[in-house]
Amino acid sequence: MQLSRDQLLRAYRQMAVIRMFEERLHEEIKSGDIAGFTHLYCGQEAAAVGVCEHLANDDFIVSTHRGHGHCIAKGCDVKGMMKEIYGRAGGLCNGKSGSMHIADLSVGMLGANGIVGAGAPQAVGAALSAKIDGKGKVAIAFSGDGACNQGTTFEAMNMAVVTKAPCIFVFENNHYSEHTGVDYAVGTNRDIASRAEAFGMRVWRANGCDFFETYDTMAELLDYVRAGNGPAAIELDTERFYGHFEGDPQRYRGVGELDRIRDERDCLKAFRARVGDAGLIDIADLDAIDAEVAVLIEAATAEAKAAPPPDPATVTTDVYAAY
Amino acid sequence: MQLSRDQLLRAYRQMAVIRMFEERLHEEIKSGDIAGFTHLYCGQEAAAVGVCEHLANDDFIVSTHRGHGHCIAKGCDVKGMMKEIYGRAGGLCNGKSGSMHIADLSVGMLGANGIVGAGAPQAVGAALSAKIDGKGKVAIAFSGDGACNQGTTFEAMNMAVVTKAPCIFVFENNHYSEHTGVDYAVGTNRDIASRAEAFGMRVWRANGCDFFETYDTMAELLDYVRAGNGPAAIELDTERFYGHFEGDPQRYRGVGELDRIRDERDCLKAFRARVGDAGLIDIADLDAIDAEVAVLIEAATAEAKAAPPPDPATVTTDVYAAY
Amino acid sequence: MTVMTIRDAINRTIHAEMERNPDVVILGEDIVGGNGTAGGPEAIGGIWGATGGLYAKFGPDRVIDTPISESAIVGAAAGLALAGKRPIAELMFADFVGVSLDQLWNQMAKFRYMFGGKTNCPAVVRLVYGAGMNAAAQHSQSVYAMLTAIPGLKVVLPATPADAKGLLTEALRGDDPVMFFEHKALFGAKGEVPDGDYRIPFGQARMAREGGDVTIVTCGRMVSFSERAADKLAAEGIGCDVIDLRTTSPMDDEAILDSVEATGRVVIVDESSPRCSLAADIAALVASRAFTALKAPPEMVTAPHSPIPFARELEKAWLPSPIGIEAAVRRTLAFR
Amino acid sequence: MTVMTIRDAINRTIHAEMERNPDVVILGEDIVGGNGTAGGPEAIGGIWGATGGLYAKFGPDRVIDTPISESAIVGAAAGLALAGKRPIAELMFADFVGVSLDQLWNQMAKFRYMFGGKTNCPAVVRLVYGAGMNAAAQHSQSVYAMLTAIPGLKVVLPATPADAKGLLTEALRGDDPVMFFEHKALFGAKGEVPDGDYRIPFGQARMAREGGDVTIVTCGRMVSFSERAADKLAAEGIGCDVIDLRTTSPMDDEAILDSVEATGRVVIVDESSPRCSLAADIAALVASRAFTALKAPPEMVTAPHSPIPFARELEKAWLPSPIGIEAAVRRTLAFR
Ligand SMILES: Cc1ncc(C[n+]2csc(CCOP(=O)(O)OP(=O)(O)O)c2C)c(N)n1
Ligand SMILES: Cc1ncc(C[n+]2csc(CCOP(=O)(O)OP(=O)(O)O)c2C)c(N)n1
Ligand SMILES: [Mg+2]
Ligand SMILES: [Mg+2]
Repeated sequence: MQLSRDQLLRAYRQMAVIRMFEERLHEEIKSGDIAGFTHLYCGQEAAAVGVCEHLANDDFIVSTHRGHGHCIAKGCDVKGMMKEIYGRAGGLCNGKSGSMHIADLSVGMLGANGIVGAGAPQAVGAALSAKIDGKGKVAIAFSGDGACNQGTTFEAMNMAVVTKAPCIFVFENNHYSEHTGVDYAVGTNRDIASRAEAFGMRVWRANGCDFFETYDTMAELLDYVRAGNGPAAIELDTERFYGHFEGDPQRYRGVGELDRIRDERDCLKAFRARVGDAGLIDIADLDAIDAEVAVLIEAATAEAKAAPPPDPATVTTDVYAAY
Repeated sequence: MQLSRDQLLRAYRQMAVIRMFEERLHEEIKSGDIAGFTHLYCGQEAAAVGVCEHLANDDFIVSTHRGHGHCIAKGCDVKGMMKEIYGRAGGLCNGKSGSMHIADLSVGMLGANGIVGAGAPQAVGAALSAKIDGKGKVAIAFSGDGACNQGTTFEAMNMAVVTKAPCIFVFENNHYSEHTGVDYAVGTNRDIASRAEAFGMRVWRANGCDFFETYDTMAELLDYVRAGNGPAAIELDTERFYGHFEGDPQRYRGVGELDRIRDERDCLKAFRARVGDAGLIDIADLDAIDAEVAVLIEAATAEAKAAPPPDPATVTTDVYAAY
Repeated sequence: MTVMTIRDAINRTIHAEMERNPDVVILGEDIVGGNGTAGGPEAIGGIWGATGGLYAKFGPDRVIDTPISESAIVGAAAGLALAGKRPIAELMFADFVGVSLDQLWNQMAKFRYMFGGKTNCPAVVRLVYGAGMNAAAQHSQSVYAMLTAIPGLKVVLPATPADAKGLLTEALRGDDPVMFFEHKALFGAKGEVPDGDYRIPFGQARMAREGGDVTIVTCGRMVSFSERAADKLAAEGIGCDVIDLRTTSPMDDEAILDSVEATGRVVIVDESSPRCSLAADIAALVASRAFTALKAPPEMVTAPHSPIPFARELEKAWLPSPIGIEAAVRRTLAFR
Repeated sequence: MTVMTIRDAINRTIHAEMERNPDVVILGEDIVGGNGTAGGPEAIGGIWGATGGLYAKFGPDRVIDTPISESAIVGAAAGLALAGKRPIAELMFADFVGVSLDQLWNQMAKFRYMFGGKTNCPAVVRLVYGAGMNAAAQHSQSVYAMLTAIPGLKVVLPATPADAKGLLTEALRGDDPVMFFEHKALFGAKGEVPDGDYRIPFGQARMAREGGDVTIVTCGRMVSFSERAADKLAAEGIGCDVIDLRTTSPMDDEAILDSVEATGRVVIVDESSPRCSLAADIAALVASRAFTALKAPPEMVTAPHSPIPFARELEKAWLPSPIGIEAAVRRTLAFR
């Protein structure tokens, strides 16, 4: 599928924003300024962006504990996110969510989630809403290879098939759930897609470190789902560049594994090489994007650090719309 | 697989006990003497007996809301069960369980269950215990076609595969969960076995209204599991002769459906025809069993009716072993 | 006014709200019935009959039969609500909160708060609860204390057909997740129901009896048990205020405190085991906020700390009874 | 006596009990870590380190890493217990009760009762709970009230390393299902632990401070908060009894009532929202059974009726504080 120059630049920029946002967090967390659990998405950018570049504002996504990338890809404000992760006033969720619960319904981002597997049934619900509206909209449930073992994920897949909901299960297989390998935890010899297929939906597979493959496969999948054929699933083979959460010593990695994946499976490097080799885009234009994004991330970080904490009195606001 | 004459007579008797126990309940319930929800197993006898005739006391089974058949097949005392269902003192569970929660750990029957799908993870646990003990024992999880959509059932299947537990998932597909057809509720075009297979275990299928086919298939399956190959699943195609629970008007049935299944898919009729045709057993011997069982059921019913209610003071006993 | 059962009040309210607002949708197990069978969709409205006729009128997009997957049912309701609909999810038995708690507790209840107040989750979950039908340990429980404890949820327990209509309408027009408890032994209870549009604001208790000597605070099926005790005592000249809470979150603290300020004596009746219960919650409220008014210790009439047994005689012994309530009233009056 | 952290006390107790009794097995997510990876099984004992070394010593049959499937984890523990083993199941966060409640509430807790007293279910579920680490709304909750309410379960909350050992040993030798709560902010707390075999019977509170003017009842991490308040007040001559409940089911009612009979004033400190909470449960107990002794209304120091927020300043505002406890003590003393 041929993307326009603008589309290519936009996709690259989205991935670059995620990458730099996360790399910066990785640095900043060392200072101790950022509280709580932070799960970095770094390495999986092509997945979030390869999926979300196909979506409009009124398509829905539901995310996971490793949600920054999905948020950014779906259009959440990066500065608001940074403030939120810093737990500051003016954060996207007013300091109440932190890294793990960011949402912005105005861009169709229905929420990251601290409970593994909780999002999938919610995506089915959002998809049922889209089905009622009848405008060809879809809902995406991002899940990990670990989340695919949670009962809710299975129930959601079956329910989507039964109700013919335009729901898409995107399994980002980064080979680990916390410290445990996918070869151990997913009974079916590692192939998550075939397990989804057994629920009666069509499935696709793609290299989730390759933006173009992900994007093209999603195009095909989305045509199928938007046409009213019910749900579908895709398994994306991807990598996380950091630990499960910040602080993880990653002893479970093989020797040289991190170097290898940074080297061979970096979606940004691959993107640059591909568009450069094909003469689609001048590398200098990508460098310009990098520079622009670096400025954005620097500003987001500086603004977050400078922002005041939330007013402690707000601890009891926002519980109910009315009580 | 050739069964001995004694084995054949025993299997027939087990099925006849279940059948007459249930037919009698169906009559007695009309009187209003039996409280609560009662789900009759009638029609599925060959499934419970075809499975349990292979089991020893220290093999485990875990059952469902439709549990009478499994209980009897695994060796629970029929008189104790009848008293229990009548809610009388001396009931197998002292009047506390009723129809839906009968258990007898002394015969490896770990419990019927009112929560659809709850038993499967428990069977995995019992199987893990058997695995530790290393004596080739197994645990069976009976589930319905409706229960196979519950998150716990999926989780249990995956966990059994991951932990190589000698757990056997027996799916009794009687085509309905309550009023809903399996073609609607099980997304994957009705085949439950293939869904189990996708979790990475070996599966079998059999006509659950045919004792011999069920028994023989289970023999093969059990050889496989007892040999240490991990879990397995079997889908049994079967029929329930009564409503979901007593009182169900069964409007969802097709015209003549109940007559047809009574006619064509009655496991007891089929058994009689088969052993008769093959000249294995004199039909008069089966009639004698019927007569003997009728006496047993009559006695069980009479004793249950005559038994006193439980002492109301026992409402607060048995909550803890010690408190 | 029209006389009808609670079942019918619920059924008609759902019909009316679905007609009024195309965003209202309903999902659950067998709420249609007959899907995927030779008999075809029955639209009898499941085992409780409360959703009868909906499918015939509103069709499969808005009246959704689901597989046996309670987490997915409640989760889908949460997602529908986030996406702008007003879902009603049915849990055939409230005991199935056990297999769907996360979606109620950690999801629906917390969205608005976690997302910084920028979203609403207007989902109504109907839960069929309560003992009295010998449905034993896993099909008889009153789960309202567990859900009342959860910030972000509202908890509603109608005791009359009129309240069923007024409170369900309110639930479906509000913007917060509402746990709507329907007592299985009350579906057939009859009463007058106002015609036309009828809403009852949450957090307004109903004075079911006025007496003035003792305050009885209760909800759900225990309202009628308390009324029976109160009527018996009234014949002897002992007057009881019977407060039907209607909603336990928000709860009408003022109604309770006002009455106790006047009577100085309170009996709390709760169809539940005692620990960390609604009864304890109300006793704590009264003890801390009407301390000086209290002339006797708060009396709690609850079930014992045990699961719910099957046999008729045992379940009866488990349940609070009008006689037990009466005795508690006499105890509190006797206290000097 | 040996000085160690709660983490180590738990770890060593599990080691000791697994050595002592081959029926003790343990399962949970990442309790080994590294399974199915190039690095191989790590035996570092998961993200809390509490199960470190077990895998290396007892192997894969008895130290079982599971997929992310909490219902199956707790359900398998239930099945192991029915089959004669003594399982320990770990819930990495107590909040995951949301996805496993049925197996705790409707299964484990009820087996013995439903089956007429003819079976035991000796399973221990370890739940890592509590706020203070900015883990936000779904990873910080104190779930003990919900489980204390459930007949059939025992609920244990050690506040010191010695109690962690004594109570966990007791849990693993008993015949009932035990919910063993470990506060994530207490894993590193140090204290003296008795050597050798050491059991603490359930239902025996610990008097953490003796004072005599006011009774403070609390548990878990709030014990140290209460001690801080008590120490500060003691310097001013105000003496507080600080009662560390240790177990909330069974609960040492007598210890609470004895102290309140003497002081007439009670402050209950509970790391939880207030509705249907343990605080309410204890206030109700005191109001109904020490009514005449009470000189002031029971004071409840709890978190507000809201989910737990992320930001440091917000979480701090959510949590009960030593200052809040001190203020409550002064309030109850000022009451006339
Ligand atoms: C219900 C639940 N169980 C366990 C956890 C703890 N936990 C958080 S992330 C995680 C691993 C998830 O693995 P995967 O789905 O592969 O996502 P990834 O971390 O690789 O993005 C676990 C076990 C949780 N948050 N929720
Ligand atoms: C968790 C849960 N959800 C729903 C129910 C209500 N219910 C009881 S039996 C049943 C249908 C079960 O169907 P299936 O598994 O096919 O078993 P069958 O009744 O056919 O034996 C339902 C929905 C329940 N008891 N538990
Ligand atoms: Mg992963
Ligand atoms: Mg069925």
